[in-house]
Amino acid sequence: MTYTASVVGGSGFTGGELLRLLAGHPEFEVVQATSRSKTNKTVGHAHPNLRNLDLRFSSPEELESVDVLFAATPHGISMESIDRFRDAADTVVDLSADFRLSSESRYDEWYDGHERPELLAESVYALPELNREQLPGADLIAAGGCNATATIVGLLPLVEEEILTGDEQVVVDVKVGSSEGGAGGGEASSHPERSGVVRPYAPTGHRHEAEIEEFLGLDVSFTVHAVDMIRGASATCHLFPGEPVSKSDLWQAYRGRYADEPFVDIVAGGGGVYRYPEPKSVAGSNRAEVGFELDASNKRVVAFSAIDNMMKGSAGQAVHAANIALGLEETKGLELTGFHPVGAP
Amino acid sequence: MTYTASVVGGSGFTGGELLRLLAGHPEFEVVQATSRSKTNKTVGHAHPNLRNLDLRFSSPEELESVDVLFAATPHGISMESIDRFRDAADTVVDLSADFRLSSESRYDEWYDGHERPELLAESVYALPELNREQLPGADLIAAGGCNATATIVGLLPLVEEEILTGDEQVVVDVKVGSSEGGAGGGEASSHPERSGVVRPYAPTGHRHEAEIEEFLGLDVSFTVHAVDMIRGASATCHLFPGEPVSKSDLWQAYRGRYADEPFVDIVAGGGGVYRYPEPKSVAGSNRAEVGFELDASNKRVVAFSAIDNMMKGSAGQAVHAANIALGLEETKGLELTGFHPVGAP
Amino acid sequence: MTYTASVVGGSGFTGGELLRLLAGHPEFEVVQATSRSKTNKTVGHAHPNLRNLDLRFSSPEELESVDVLFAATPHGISMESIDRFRDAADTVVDLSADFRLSSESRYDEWYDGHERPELLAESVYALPELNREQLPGADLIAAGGCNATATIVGLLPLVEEEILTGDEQVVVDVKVGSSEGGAGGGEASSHPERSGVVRPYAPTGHRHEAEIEEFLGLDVSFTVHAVDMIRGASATCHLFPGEPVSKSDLWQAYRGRYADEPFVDIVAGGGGVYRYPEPKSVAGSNRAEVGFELDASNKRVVAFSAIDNMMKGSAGQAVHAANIALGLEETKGLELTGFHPVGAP
Amino acid sequence: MTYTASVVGGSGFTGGELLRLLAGHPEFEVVQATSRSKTNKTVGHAHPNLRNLDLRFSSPEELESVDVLFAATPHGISMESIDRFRDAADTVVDLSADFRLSSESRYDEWYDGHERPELLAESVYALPELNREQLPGADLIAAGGCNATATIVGLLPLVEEEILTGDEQVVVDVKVGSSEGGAGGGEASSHPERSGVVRPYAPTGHRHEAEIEEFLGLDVSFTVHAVDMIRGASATCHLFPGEPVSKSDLWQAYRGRYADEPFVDIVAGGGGVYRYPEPKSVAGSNRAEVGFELDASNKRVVAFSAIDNMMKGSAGQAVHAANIALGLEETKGLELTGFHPVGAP
Amino acid sequence: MADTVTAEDPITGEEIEVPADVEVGEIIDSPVTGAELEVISVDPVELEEAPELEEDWGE
Amino acid sequence: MADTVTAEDPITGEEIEVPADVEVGEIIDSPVTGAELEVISVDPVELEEAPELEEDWGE
Ligand SMILES: NC(=O)c1ccc[n+]([C@@H]2O[C@H](COP(=O)([O-])OP(=O)(O)OC[C@H]3O[C@@H](n4cnc5c(N)ncnc54)[C@H](OP(=O)(O)O)[C@@H]3O)[C@@H](O)[C@H]2O)c1
Ligand SMILES: NC(=O)c1ccc[n+]([C@@H]2O[C@H](COP(=O)([O-])OP(=O)(O)OC[C@H]3O[C@@H](n4cnc5c(N)ncnc54)[C@H](OP(=O)(O)O)[C@@H]3O)[C@@H](O)[C@H]2O)c1
Ligand SMILES: NC(=O)c1ccc[n+]([C@@H]2O[C@H](COP(=O)([O-])OP(=O)(O)OC[C@H]3O[C@@H](n4cnc5c(N)ncnc54)[C@H](OP(=O)(O)O)[C@@H]3O)[C@@H](O)[C@H]2O)c1
Ligand SMILES: NC(=O)c1ccc[n+]([C@@H]2O[C@H](COP(=O)([O-])OP(=O)(O)OC[C@H]3O[C@@H](n4cnc5c(N)ncnc54)[C@H](OP(=O)(O)O)[C@@H]3O)[C@@H](O)[C@H]2O)c1
Ligand SMILES: [Zn+2]
Ligand SMILES: [Zn+2]
Repeated sequence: MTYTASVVGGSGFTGGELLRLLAGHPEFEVVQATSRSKTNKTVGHAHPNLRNLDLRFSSPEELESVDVLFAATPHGISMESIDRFRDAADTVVDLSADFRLSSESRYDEWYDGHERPELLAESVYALPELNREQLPGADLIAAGGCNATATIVGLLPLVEEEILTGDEQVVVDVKVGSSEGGAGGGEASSHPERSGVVRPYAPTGHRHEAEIEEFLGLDVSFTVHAVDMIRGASATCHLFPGEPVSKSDLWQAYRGRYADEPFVDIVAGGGGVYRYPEPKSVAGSNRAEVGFELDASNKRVVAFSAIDNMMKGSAGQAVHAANIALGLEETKGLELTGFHPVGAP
Repeated sequence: MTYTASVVGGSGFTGGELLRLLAGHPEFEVVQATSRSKTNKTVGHAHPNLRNLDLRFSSPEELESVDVLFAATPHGISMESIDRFRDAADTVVDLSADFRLSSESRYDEWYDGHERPELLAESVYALPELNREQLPGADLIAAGGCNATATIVGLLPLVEEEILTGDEQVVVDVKVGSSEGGAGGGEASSHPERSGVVRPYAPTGHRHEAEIEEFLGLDVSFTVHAVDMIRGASATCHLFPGEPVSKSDLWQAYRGRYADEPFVDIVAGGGGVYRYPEPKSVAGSNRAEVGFELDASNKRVVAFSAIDNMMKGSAGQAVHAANIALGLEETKGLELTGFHPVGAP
Repeated sequence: MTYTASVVGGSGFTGGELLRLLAGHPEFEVVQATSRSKTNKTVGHAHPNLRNLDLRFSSPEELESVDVLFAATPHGISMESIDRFRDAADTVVDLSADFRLSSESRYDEWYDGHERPELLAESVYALPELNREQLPGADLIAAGGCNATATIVGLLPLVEEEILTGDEQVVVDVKVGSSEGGAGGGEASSHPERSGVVRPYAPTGHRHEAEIEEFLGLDVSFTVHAVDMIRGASATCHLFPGEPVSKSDLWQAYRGRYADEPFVDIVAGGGGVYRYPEPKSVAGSNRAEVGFELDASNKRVVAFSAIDNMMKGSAGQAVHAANIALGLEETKGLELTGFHPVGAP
Repeated sequence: MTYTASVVGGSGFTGGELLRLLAGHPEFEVVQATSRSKTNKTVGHAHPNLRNLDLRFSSPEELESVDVLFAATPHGISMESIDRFRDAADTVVDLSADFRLSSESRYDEWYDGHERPELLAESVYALPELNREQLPGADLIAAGGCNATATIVGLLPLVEEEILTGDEQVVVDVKVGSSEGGAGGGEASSHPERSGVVRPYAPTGHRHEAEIEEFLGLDVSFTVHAVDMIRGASATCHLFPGEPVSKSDLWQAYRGRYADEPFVDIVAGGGGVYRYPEPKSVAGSNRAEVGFELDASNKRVVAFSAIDNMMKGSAGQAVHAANIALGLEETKGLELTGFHPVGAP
Repeated sequence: MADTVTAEDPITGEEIEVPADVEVGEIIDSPVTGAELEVISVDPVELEEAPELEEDWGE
Repeated sequence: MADTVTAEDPITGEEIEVPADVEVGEIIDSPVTGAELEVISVDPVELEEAPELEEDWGE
C-alpha cells in the first residue's frame, strides 16, 4: 500500500530533504509541496537535485487531503496551523520545535508562549532510539532538534547504564554546519562571513537544552559553534562520572544500547583516517556515529556523536518516525549510504 | 539473477565509489575488494561510509572468480594485469586510461608505450551516451576520463548537429575537485595548499584531449584548473560556429540529443540560484548537467557541463556500462538523487 | 605631509579594505567613514579586523572636508553625488563603474544612462600599469573593475608586443570569489548555496568587457565563474596568435613590460606547488601575478593572471592611483606581503 | 641598529611565517633560511608570497653567524642541535616543544626523554602576556604551543583574579586549522579527507596540556578538533567557579588584565556578525581575541579565545619575544592588521 | 571628525566617547566592550545595554 | 650569505646569481622565471631547463 504525503515548507532545506526522501521511498507518494514564495514553480527551481521530480509548489493555504503531512516550517507556524494540518492529514509530522516538549510550563521556560499547549501532552517526540515504542499509531509527531538529537544519541547509553546519574556536570560542545540556519540567511550566513568560521553562535542558552533536559533527564552545559561545513552536527560531551569507569564499561554500554539500532554505529578509536564520529562519514545518510574516549588522568569521559542535520537531525528522523508510526519497515526509504570522499558536505 | 563482482583497487577513491554502488545494486554481489596496503582490513577502515559492509580487503595477487571485475588502479596496472583479470572474470571494466584509445599510435602520441596494444581495438569505450550500441556483450570496457566525459557530454549535440564541424577553435576550460587526484596525495594536494585554490594544474597538454579528439573528432584547446571542491568536474566550452546559430537551434540540438537519456539534464538559464550546470547539483548522483548560452556580440556559444567525477566521471559510468553490457536495466543501482543543500561536495 | 581622507561606503567590503589600507598608510589620516545603516557604530562593528580603529561611521549626507574622498558605493551612487563629493574633497577616487568608461556612447552600450556624461572625458582610469602617466594631478579617478583588471594585466604585454593585434578570438574565462558581490548578499550568496560552487554566474555579457575593450582595444569572449574562495579573481585567457610565437617571445614580452612594475610578478612554470598565477599567492597583497603557457599543438597561448579583488582589483588599486595622483611614492602603504599557507583567502 | 637573523626550518610553515615577519621587520635582516630538501632553491619556491625575497635556502649543516637564530624544526631537532645553534647565534628562539617545560620530570611525563634536560631550567617560555619580565636578555627562548597559547590567554585573567583557583573542572574544547600539522601532511591531511571535517584529532592526552598545567597551574580537560580552516586556533573553555561570578566581574578581570596588552582584544557580546573571538578576525595578525559569556542557569563561565596559530601561536609570538629579549619596541614588525572579509584563512 | 560627548559605559562603568548627535532610542556600540547600547537619554547621554536580537544572527 | 657566482638563465638569457657550491645534476630554480633549472656543468656554471615532473603535482 502506498501512503500519500505532503510537505508544507517544501522550498526550505528540510522540506527539500523530505521531498528527496519521500520521492525515493517505495511506500510514499508525494502529492503536494508548499511554498508561498515559489508557488507554481517546479520543485527543481528550489532544489536542483530534484529537477526530475514532476511537481510544482502550491500554496500552504490550500492543503490536499493526504495520509501524512510533514511540516517543515519555522518555529510557530505549526502551532498556528495545526487544526488545518490535522484536517488535511491523518498523521502530522512536525519538524519544528512547536510540539517537542511535553508541557506548557517547560515550553514557556525556553520559548515564548504556546498557542495550543493542550497538544503538548499528546504529541510524541520522534527520535526512535529513545521513543520507538510510543510511535506506532502516533498521529502528532515532533521530530527532534538536530543538536539535541546529536547530544541525546551520544549520551543515552551513559544515562541508561547510570554512568551518568544526573548530578554530574556535563559539558556539551557542539559544532554545526550552515544548513542548520535554513534557506533564509542574512548577513551572518553570507558566504564571505560564514566561510572558515569557528563562531560561538550560541555560547549559552540554546533552546535545544530543553529537549535534552526533558528526554535525558540531564542538565547540560551547552555551547554551539558554527564551523565551515554545510550539513552536519557534531557533539562533543565532556563528563566526569562519579564512579570510575573503564573503556570496556563504555564499550559495553554503547554496544549494549545500540547493537540492534539500524542507524547508529559506534566508532571509538581504531586506525585509519576516521577514528571517531565525524559528520563527513554520515553525510547524506540517516546514520548517527557515536564514540568515546577515556581521559584517565582527569577521570573524564569524552563522548562524541555526529549526524547529518538534514537527515538524522530532521528529515531522516521524521521519515523514520513516520515509518514506525504507520507500521512500515523502519528503514524503508532510508537505506542511503554516505560518501567517501566528500568535502564540506 | 545476481552477478558476482570484484573491485581491484578497492581502497582508492573510485574503488570505494564502486563498492558503494555495487553494494547497493540489486543485481550485484561484491565478493572481493583488493588492496595491497590495507590487506585484511575492513572496507570501512578506508571508507567510513561503508562501515556496515561486511568485507575485508584482500590481495590483488589472489583474484576470486567473478562475473565482473572492476579495475580502479593507477595508469599502467591494468595493461600489465589484463590476462589475470580476464582469467578471473568474464567481463572486465577498467577505470584507468589503459584501454580507452583505439590504436597504439594514438596511445603513443599521448602516453608512453602500451604493453598490450592489440587489445586497444577490442576494448569498448564506456560512455553510454556515445557508445550505447557497442556495449551489449562487451567484455573489455574502458570507462572514460572524468574531464573527457564532462567535455564530450557537453559538446556532443553540437557535433552531431554539425554546429561544430571540426574546423573551429574550441576552448575547453575545466575546473575540477581534489578527488580527481586519487587517495594518494602529495604536498600539492595537502589541505593547506589545496584549499581555496584556482590553480592551473594542466595549462596545456592534458591527456584527456586524446579521448575527446578520438570520440568527438575535435581538436580542442584544453586547460584544467583545480578549484576548491572535492567531487566534481565542470567544463566550460567556448566555441565560434562557422554559421550563425540561435538559442532555439541550441535547445533543439540538446533536447533532440538528450531527451531520452536517463542521466543527462539540460539546464540553460531560467531562474533561481542554479541556472546553469553545476557540480553541486549533481554531486553524489550519476547525472550530467549540460547547458549553454549564446554570446550574440561575438558569435560565441558557451556550452557548460557538470558531473560528479566519482560517478558519471568514473564509477557510475563504469556501472552504467556494465549494466548495458550484461543486459540489465541501464539505470539499475544508479537511481541515486543528489543533495540540496550540499557544500563543497 | 599627511593627507586627510574619507571613505564613503565605509561599511562595505571595499570600503573596509580602504580603511585598512589608509589606517596603515603613513601619509593618510582617515577622518570619516560613512554608513547609513551603521551610523554612529564603531568601524570595528562592521570590520572585526579594525576593532582598534578609533572611528565611528557617520552619515554620507554630512561629508567632512578632506583632501581625498574614496567612494566605495554601489553603481550609480557616485554619479548622483559627484558634486557633493567634489565639494568635500580636492581629489575623488571612485571604486564603482560610474566613471570608468570614456564616453557616453560607450557607457550606454553597457549600462543604463549616465547622469553626468560630461565627466566621463575628464575622469582617469586608475590602473597604473596602464595609465601611470595620466594620474599625477588627476582629481577624478575611477578604479578599474576587478575582473577587468585581472584581464588587462594578463593581456597587456601581448597587446603591446603585438602578439595580439585585435583580430584574434580571445577567450577569457574568469573565476572569482564571493567578496566580489559585496557585503549585501542574497540567497545565491548564502553559505550553503555558495560553498563549493563552480557556478557560471556571468556566462556572457559581463560589463567588465567594456573596460577591456576600451583599454586594451580587444573584443574578448568573456565568461565569469563563481568558485569557492572569498578574495581573488583569476583570469585564464586563451588566444591564438596569427604569427607563431615561442616561449622565449612570451618571456620577453612579459619581462619587458613588467620588469619595473612594483606590483606585477611573472610566474610561468617552474617547480614546487605554485607554478602559475594563483589568487592564494597574492591574497592580502596588492600584487598581480601573470604567467603563460604555450600549447604548441594548437598554436594557443594561455595567459593566466591572479589578483586579490579587494586589493589590486579595487581598494589597493585606488590607493596606488591616489599615491601617484598626489605625488607620493607609489608603493606607500601598499608594501603588504601575502600569506603562506592561506586557505580560501 | 639591525640584527641579523637566520631561520632553521625555513621551508616549513612556521619557518615561512618567520621569514615573512623578519623580512618586513625594520630591525632584522635575514641572512639565512635552511632547508635540506630545497637547498639552493629560492625561498619563493616554497613560499609563493615571498617570491620577491632575494634569498635561497641553504643547508642547516652550515649555519651562518647571526644575532638571532629562529628554529622552526620538528620536535626533537633543536635539543639535538642546540650547541650548534648557540655557537652560531647569541640568541636562540625555538618554536618547537623542546624547551618549553621547566624540568626533566615534567618533560618525561608528556614526552619521551630529553637529550639536554639541564637546559630546561635555563630556557624562557616566550608568551609575553605571561612572561614579559623574564624575557629581556633571555638567550634561549621557547615559543609556546599554539593550542596552549590560545588556552592560556583565554584563562589567564580568571586565574589571576582567582575566579579559578585550580580545584575546578575546566573543560577546554579546541578547534584548529590544518596548518598546525606543518607542511608535511599525510593521508589524513590530504584535501579530500581534511576538507569539511569536524574531527576529534586529540580526544584526550594532547601534550599542550603540559604547558597549560605548568604556566597556569591548572589541570584542564583538553580535547582538540580539526575543523575546516587553515590558519587559526580557537579555545572554548567551560568552567564552573566555586563562587558566583557576575558579568561585570568578568569584564573587570579581563579588562584589568589586558587593557595594556598590545596584542589582546576583548570581544564579548555586542552586535554585528562578530560577537565573540573568532580565528577569522585575527587571521594574519598577531592579535589574540578573548571573550566570555555567563550561563547563569548552570553557573558556568564560557571563555573563548582565538589566535592565528602561525602568528600569535608560533612565529608572531617568537618575534614578539625576540623584540623584548633584544630591548626593541615590542610591537615592531608585528603591526599587521587582519582582513575583512576573509575566508577559511 | 564628528563632535563627541562622554557617557558612562553601563557595563564597565568607564567613561566612553559617543557622538554628540545621538538620539534617544538609537543603538550604538561601546568602544570598550563592543556591546550594543541603547541611548536612553541625551542631555546628558545615558546608555543601557540593548536587548540581544538572537534571531538575526546566523543559524 | 652564501657565496654566489653568475650564470646565464637558459630561458631569458639574463645573467643570474646561483650559489657557488651547486653540483652537476642539482636542480635549482631561476630567480627570474622561477623555472627549474638543471646544473649541467659547474666551472663555469651552465644551466638547462629541467624536464617537468607533472606526475608529482597534485591531481
Ligand atoms: N535546518 C535544520 O537543520 C533543521 C533541523 C531540525 C529542525 N529544523 C526545523 O525545521 C523547520 C524548517 O527548517 P528549515 O531549515 O528547513 O527552514 P527553511 O529552509 O527556512 O524553510 C522554511 C520553509 O517554510 C516555509 N514557510 C515559511 N513561513 C511560512 C508560513 N508562515 N507558512 C507556511 N510556510 C512557511 C518556507 O517557504 P515559503 O516562505 O516560500 O512559504 C520554507 O519552505 C524549522 O522549524 C527548523 O527549526 C531544521
Ligand atoms: N579519481 C577520479 O576522479 C578518476 C576519474 C576517472 C578515472 N580515474 C582512474 O581510476 C583509476 C583509480 O583512480 P583513483 O582516483 O581511485 O586512485 P587511488 O585513489 O589512488 O586508488 C588506487 C587504487 O589502486 C590500488 N593500487 C595501486 N597500485 C596498485 C598495483 N600495482 N596493483 C594493484 N592495486 C594497486 C591502490 O591500493 P593499494 O595501494 O592498497 O593496493 C588503490 O586501491 C586511475 O587509473 C584513475 O586515472 C579516476
Ligand atoms: N567587491 C569587489 O570586489 C569590488 C571590486 C571592484 C569594484 N567594486 C565596486 O566598489 C563598489 C563597492 O563595492 P562593495 O563590494 O564594497 O559593496 P558593498 O560591500 O555592498 O558596500 C557598499 C557600501 O556603500 C554604502 N551605500 C550603499 N548605498 C549607498 C547610498 N545610496 N549612499 C551612500 N552609501 C551607500 C553601503 O553602506 P550603507 O548601506 O550602510 O550606507 C556600503 O558601505 C561598487 O561600486 C563595486 O562595483 C567592488
Ligand atoms: N604549525 C604550527 O601551527 C605550529 C605552532 C606552534 C609551534 N609549532 C612548532 O614549530 C615547529 C615547526 O612546525 P611547522 O609546522 O613549521 O613544521 P613543518 O612545516 O613541517 O616545517 C619543518 C621544517 O623543519 C625542517 N626540518 C625537518 N627536519 C629537520 C632536521 N632534521 N634538521 C633541520 N631541519 C629540519 C623542514 O625542512 P627540510 O626537511 O627541507 O629541512 C622544514 O623546513 C615544530 O616543532 C612545531 O611543533 C608549529
Ligand atoms: Zn567554504
Ligand atoms: Zn576547504
